[in-house]
Amino acid sequence: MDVLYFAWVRERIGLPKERVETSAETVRDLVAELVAREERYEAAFADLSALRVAVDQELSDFDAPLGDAREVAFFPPMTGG
Amino acid sequence: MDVLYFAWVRERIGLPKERVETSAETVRDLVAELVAREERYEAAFADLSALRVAVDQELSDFDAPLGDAREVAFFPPMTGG
Amino acid sequence: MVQVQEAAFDLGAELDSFGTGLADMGAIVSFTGVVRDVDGGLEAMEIEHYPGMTAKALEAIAADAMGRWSLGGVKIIHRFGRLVPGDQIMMVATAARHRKDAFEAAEFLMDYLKSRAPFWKKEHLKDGAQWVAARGEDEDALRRW
Amino acid sequence: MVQVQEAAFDLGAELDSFGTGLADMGAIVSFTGVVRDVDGGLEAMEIEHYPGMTAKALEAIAADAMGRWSLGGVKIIHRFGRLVPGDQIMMVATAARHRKDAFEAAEFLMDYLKSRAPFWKKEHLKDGAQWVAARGEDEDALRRW
Repeated sequence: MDVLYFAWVRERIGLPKERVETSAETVRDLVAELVAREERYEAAFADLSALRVAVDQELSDFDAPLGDAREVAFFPPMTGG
Repeated sequence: MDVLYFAWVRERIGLPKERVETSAETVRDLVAELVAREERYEAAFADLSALRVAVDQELSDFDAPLGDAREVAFFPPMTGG
Repeated sequence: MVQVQEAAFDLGAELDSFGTGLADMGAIVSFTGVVRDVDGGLEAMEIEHYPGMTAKALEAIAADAMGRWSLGGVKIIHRFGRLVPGDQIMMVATAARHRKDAFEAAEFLMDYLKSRAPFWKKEHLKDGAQWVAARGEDEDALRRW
Repeated sequence: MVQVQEAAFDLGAELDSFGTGLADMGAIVSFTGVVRDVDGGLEAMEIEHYPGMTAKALEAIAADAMGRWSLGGVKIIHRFGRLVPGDQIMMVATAARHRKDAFEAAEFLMDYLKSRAPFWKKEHLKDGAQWVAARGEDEDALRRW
């Protein structure tokens, strides 16, 4: 699956997008796998309440099942307008 | 004093403006004097709740004293915008 | 701040000139009123006003808005004379740092314009003419403020 | 209905083209957001977005507004990239028969754009850069609807 990062999440992790092979069942499981990898992921995901997630380009939540999702994106609360 | 009429008040009375010599103390007294003149005034002033008045170009009410007013205007409720 | 005129106005040009010099204002709201032909029989809308009072009344409404909200500017243009469906009748614009102020002030201006500015509309229909009656809900709208 | 673009837009031209063909809509409301330099140290505002999701998210918000109010049309333009103080960031416009619908729908669009459209702002100040934090009051504003 493609995992995308935006704004300061992108900056902390150091890349905008990566391909991740995972069998995580939920977004939260995927986060746990990423955090276990390297410190920069731990830093980015330290406070999930400060993050938002989109699954296949729809806003979702951390307990959502990943199912056949092809794209998961992590970012801070949006500041459009 | 100048007395002005707008919209259907102007149409019923048949003129937009006239010079009126009066010693009426309030707007209501002035209306009574006008109504006593001719039927077209009576028709225009038949229902005061359907009318608005401005004294010296400020919205006012029928019990307002005329004092040294130089201009009184009668018109239906406004429909701007 | 206030223009009362027979001529058409260019909404885009007016908003551009309104926004210029207000660079510290993040939010600009505009309202434009357009003559609409609801039932398909409207040939023209005639707008009468009270020349001696109109500009003063609009300026008082604008000043009231400036006092109630934190605004960088207010603009009101209202036309009079004979208009046809699709013509722009009037516009208001507000500029503020915060969108809530800009929106509320624009709604306030419109509510007051509807019922407190000396304009009267007469509809010229295919089968006759009639003065537009004031609507109770427009009077009620003033109670919000 | 929705445009996401790096280029500047011409508010006046956009509103003119929006209003054309909506002659039975008497009320047009617009909101324009402008980059503001509140404390005097802002050199640029960088706007990042999520290209795959942005247009879809804005279209969903616009469709939601069309379903909640009686509207003749909705327009949203949002820019991304590097902007400077005074630049227009975005606009929404709504057209309705009644001004209340046009105003409410425009406020709804703005409230949702602020917190539910995938844009992030980074301020480039004289002495460094920082991401703009979401404000609690923007999240609260959604509860109205």
